Amino acid sequence: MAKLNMVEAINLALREEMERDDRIVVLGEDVGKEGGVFRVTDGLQAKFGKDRVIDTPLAETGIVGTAFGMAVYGLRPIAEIQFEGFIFPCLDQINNHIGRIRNRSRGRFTCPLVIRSPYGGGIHAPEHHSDSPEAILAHIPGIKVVIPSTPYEAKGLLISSIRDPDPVIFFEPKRIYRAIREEVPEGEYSIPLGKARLVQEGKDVTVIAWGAMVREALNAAEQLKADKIDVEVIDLRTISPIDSETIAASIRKTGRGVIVHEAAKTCGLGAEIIALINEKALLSLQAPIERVTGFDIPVPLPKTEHYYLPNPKRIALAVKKVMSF
Amino acid sequence: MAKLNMVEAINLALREEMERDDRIVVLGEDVGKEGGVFRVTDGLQAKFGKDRVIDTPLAETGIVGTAFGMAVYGLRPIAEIQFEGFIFPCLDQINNHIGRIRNRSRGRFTCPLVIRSPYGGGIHAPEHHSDSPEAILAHIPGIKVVIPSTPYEAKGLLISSIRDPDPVIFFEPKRIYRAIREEVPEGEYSIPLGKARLVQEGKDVTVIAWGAMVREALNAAEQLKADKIDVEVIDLRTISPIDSETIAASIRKTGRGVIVHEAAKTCGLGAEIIALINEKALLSLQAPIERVTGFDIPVPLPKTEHYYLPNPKRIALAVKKVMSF
Amino acid sequence: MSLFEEYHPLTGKMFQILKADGTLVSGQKPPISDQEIFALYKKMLFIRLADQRALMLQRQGRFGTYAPIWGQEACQVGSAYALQKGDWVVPAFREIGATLMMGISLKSFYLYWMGNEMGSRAPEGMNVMPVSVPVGTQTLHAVGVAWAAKLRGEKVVALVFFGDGATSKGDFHEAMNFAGVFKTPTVFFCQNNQFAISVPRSLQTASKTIAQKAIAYGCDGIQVDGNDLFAVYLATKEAVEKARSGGGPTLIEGVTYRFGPHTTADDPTKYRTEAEIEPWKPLDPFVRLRFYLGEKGMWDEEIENRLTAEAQKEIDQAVKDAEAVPSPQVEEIFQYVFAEMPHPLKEQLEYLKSTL
Amino acid sequence: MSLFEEYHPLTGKMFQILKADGTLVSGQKPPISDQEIFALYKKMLFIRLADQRALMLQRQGRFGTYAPIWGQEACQVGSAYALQKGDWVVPAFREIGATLMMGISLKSFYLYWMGNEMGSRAPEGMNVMPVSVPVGTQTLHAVGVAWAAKLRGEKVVALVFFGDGATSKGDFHEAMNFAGVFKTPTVFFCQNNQFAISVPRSLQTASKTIAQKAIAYGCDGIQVDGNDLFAVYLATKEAVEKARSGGGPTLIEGVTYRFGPHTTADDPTKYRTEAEIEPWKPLDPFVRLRFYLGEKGMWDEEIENRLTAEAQKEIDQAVKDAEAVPSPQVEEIFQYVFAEMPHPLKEQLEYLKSTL
Ligand SMILES: Cc1ncc(C[n+]2csc(CCOP(=O)(O)OP(=O)(O)O)c2C)c(N)n1
Ligand SMILES: Cc1ncc(C[n+]2csc(CCOP(=O)(O)OP(=O)(O)O)c2C)c(N)n1
Ligand SMILES: [Mg+2]
Ligand SMILES: [Mg+2]
Repeated sequence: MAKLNMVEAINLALREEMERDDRIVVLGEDVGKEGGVFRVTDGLQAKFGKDRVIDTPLAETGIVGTAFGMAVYGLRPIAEIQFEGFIFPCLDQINNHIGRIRNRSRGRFTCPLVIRSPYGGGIHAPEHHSDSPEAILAHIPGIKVVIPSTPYEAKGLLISSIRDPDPVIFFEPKRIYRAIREEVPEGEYSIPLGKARLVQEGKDVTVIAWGAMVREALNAAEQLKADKIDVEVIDLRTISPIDSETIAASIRKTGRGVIVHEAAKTCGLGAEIIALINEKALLSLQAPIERVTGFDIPVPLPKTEHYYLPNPKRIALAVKKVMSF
Repeated sequence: MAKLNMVEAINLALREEMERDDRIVVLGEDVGKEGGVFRVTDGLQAKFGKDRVIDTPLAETGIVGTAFGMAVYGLRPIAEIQFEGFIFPCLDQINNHIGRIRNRSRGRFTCPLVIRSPYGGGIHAPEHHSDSPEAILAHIPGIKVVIPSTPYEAKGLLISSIRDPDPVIFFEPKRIYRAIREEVPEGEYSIPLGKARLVQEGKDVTVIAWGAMVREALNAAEQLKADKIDVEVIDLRTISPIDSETIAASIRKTGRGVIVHEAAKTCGLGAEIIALINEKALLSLQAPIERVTGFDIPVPLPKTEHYYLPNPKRIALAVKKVMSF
Repeated sequence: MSLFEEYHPLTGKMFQILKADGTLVSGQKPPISDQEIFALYKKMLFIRLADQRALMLQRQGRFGTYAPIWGQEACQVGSAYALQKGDWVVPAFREIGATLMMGISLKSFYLYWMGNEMGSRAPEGMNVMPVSVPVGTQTLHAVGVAWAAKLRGEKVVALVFFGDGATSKGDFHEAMNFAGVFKTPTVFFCQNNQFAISVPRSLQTASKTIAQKAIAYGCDGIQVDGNDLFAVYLATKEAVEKARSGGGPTLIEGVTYRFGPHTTADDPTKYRTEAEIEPWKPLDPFVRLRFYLGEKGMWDEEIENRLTAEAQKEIDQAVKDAEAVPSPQVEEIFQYVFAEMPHPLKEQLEYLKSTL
Repeated sequence: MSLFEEYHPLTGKMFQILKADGTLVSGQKPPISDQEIFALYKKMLFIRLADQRALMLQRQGRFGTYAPIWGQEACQVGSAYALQKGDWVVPAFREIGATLMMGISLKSFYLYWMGNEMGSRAPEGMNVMPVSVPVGTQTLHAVGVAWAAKLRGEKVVALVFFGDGATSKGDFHEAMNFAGVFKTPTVFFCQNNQFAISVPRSLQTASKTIAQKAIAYGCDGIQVDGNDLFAVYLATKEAVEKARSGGGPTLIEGVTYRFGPHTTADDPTKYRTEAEIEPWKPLDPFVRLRFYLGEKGMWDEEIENRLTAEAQKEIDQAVKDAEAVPSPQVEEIFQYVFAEMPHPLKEQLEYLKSTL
């Protein structure tokens, strides 16, 4: 079994799925010859041709709006938005059409569309290349939102997203595109949407993270061993719909929780997770849940970005805080 | 003092502020001759002329993108988005520019812009005319979000929004545009942004609402008197930044809370409020906070809309639930 | 010279076959048989009456907010008639004409506008997209549908309706541009009814015609008399055939007039006078067809009365049938959000049922 | 006949004054004096060298991702030179040329691209908007700025830069349309450098020229040789004067070529061959100016070396100055979000400081 990074794992998933299902079409800016600015679609146009791997004009609304039409017609488009910062022009189509068409036609028309986009910070990118808009999308009915945290996870979750009969936003944590290598099997396997992953068992405190933050959480957990704190780490995987049962079960066990995300704090997904814990496990809580997040400010330029991003130190501090409450 | 409804109160605020400050320009679809589809800008073009009350082409990105440029230049534009469902094409400009320009220029350029938009359900409107996207906007850094709940409040809050040196999204609960009449003074008064309003004191449970839901909450509180439940009602007024102190203080007192909003439940503002209570008043909680909200579905067509919207019955049930926990 | 060359937007010519007085433009002839013309007239009449009924029902509180077609019947009937089985219609929100032309029942149409979810489903095989309220957004869908068909090698055309106001939206631009680049078999039909609610065409864009916007995308564009059933039909037919045979998209501007209010919620006296409407009245698409058919002995008051009576009967029945459909159960609004209801939605539905 | 009539986009003519071999198009003459030409040449050289330095610094890890101007110097220098004090420039993200022309210091420019917030502030009086990364979005800002000036009766013009790729965005469309309707004093300068990252101009739009897109908005459009400093300057000057005197917006397409990578993160060998670049090399805007100035005895190798040495010295200093500026303190990223820091932000800043 080959050791792949996340870019390669996603590329493999696309390749295999496109072989399996000729209704799949990849479209986006620079996805063809260029193979995408991160090389995620590398080689796909050469293999599947220009009718299945399509370089579009530079227009994000256009990409998702036409992909919506394709999906309704019966194709299974996979649209790439080059960076999450450019998904905002798509929100109109996503909210007003993509998430509603099944409902608006009583099931006559459906939209089996995947929108892939690199997201998040930590690569010293220019402005508007480091955002984390997952909570905005999680608030929109009728779509699913998925974020993988490792190459293996990425392939499995992408396969499920592609096969899902409904629209899925698939955010790829660009910071760990090439940072982790692990064994990724060729061929068929998929990971169900809507189920969180217990990454590491622990009895003292639950840390909930997704995307690139899972690695930060694991690093913090490692550090915390020195303090004899036994951390349970949950990778949320699917942002919408949330697997509240796995979260609640863990909190019922540990009584303490820390949520980690890169997005701005206010109205980030952390809030929803706390609300779910409030509803399902309040009586188990030994301490307020802590949020380790980005701040309610634009993501700073590269030289100051480190202030913004959650890191193992901040996570460990939060864990200690909930432990000593 | 005249008794005005909310449409008239907002119209009055616009009129007075435009008289006071000739940098104010109103622009949007049908705001001129037509006076807006809800008549909120009625008579303004006749009074201030076509250079200050401007009918634009039908293009929401265009409206807010050009209004941004106007604001940076030194005007104080007030842009109208005809219905909240059409604010989605503006999110790109709002997130990527409007909320960031002060920061991106270290204060050299600023954006004293107000975006007004009728929002929310309950008027049996066609599709896409009943949404409540406030939580999405509250997640975006650098902008404020304000929602009035009565005519008096509307005038005062709008004046503060117009005079605020930063961008403000001002959502007007269309369901109560003409439903409430109250005394609204002519001339100068304003209500500070960022401060919630204690609508009604109570000792047993705190109900937090905004916009049209304040009235529903008050109705529920009235009903609950029969059950000897003394309800405190807080009108949030400013959605972003949230007045967490007023909320926490009330919960510390009552130990119980219900949050009411029309928006979809998941990642709605209710989640953030619960998270803030978790952080600031967890130990005071006698019961999980309840959320009475819209559902994670598109707002239904008129004949089924009543299923979707929070009503006094659902609020009262939630209050009873937290009381009997 | 093709129709689109002859009427290139910068020539300043508007394509017309049947003049307002019912006579033919010299050198032109009707593109369809008299039988067809009569059948389409009958259809237009049915549509106008069904539209009027909707307005009436709304005033009686039996209907939701409704956007009437009044005046634009030729645009929709003429263009939709140029489609073949399997083709798609992507409507905006004023498309009673195109919708009924595609075979959707009046009952179903009414149900939707009465605010009943049960009217939301187009029957299998009828490729009519749901109403698109967010102006202009649907133009992209029509490009996507047509593009998909092209990629599958299926000779299907998508016809999309939108207004003059919609041409100001970025979506229209991106749709036209994609259609141009990928030569998708999309026919863009702009019903230029002179208004976007209160905003007149002249304030919507500084371009002299809507048709000339096609030049920005390397596409054909043509301005047609939108009140002339024949011209609308023929221009659309040429565009549809060109699209089907790989020639790519066309932008058709149908010049017409919205006689009614924008919607039942609108009061047009706020922004236009009776005097402004007056010159448009003789241009009504029905007037010229009555002249034309009258000349052939195929129309007179008596025929009109008979057709009207027949139509009203059918409409009565549709209203009755629609009103007999009960308001949906609560499950109905949760059931179609996803193929399979996720856990949070199940919980929410359970909760809601417990509160009813 | 005005320049814009003579070069109406559908005539198929591209406006040029100085040919690639340094001679003048017959009937044309330089629009500025030889002294000015020499000064602008010097400026262009400085910009090219400062641009190259940025690339070098990036390779050494001393700079962030950077989008080089290489090849587009005439577009930016020629157009910005047509502005007057008080006018605005609204850049995209490749505008080292226009930015420096407006008087922003190289140190400040470098600071920003080094990722240091301290480079974000344009000095008072220099009306240069911050870099706009989201493609096309800034076109609307330029319309708003110009519109505001017009409403205030101030004779100010806004010049906005964007690429061929940007013309596909809805924002461009809405901006052009607003500008057309309200006749805002906006000059739209499209640097058609043949690529949007890897996507060639031919796949970006089916329209033959970018200039002809102006027709959709009832505006003037003109295609100019973007490697010809004289043509760029004169066309922009006419557009600026027209704008200032109430004549409304103009779309200028400068035909040029991006010699470098899209950004320092890009590997152009993935999508274009050396052979494709070859024919563009003699069209480099510097080549023709050297011929032209050489003819006048105002350029030779020695002069070039002297100018280069002077420029490099200035650039050295700017690098040194920029690198001497420390990374900002944590307050810096919270301080400018609002005029007054709201309570939640204060709490967040306190918290963050406690964790450092
Ligand atoms: C994006 C968007 N903005 C605003 C509205 C509100 N609105 C509904 S119809 C309309 C005017 C549409 O004009 P036009 O495109 O000419 O179509 P017509 O109504 O004339 O058929 C407006 C502003 C909307 N539905 N969608
Ligand atoms: C809205 C948006 N989509 C995608 C990108 C990523 N991106 C940056 S530059 C670029 C190409 C721009 O092409 P063009 O407008 O021709 O300008 P050029 O880079 O050639 O100067 C792309 C796709 C972006 N910055 N913004
Ligand atoms: Mg119209
Ligand atoms: Mg380019």
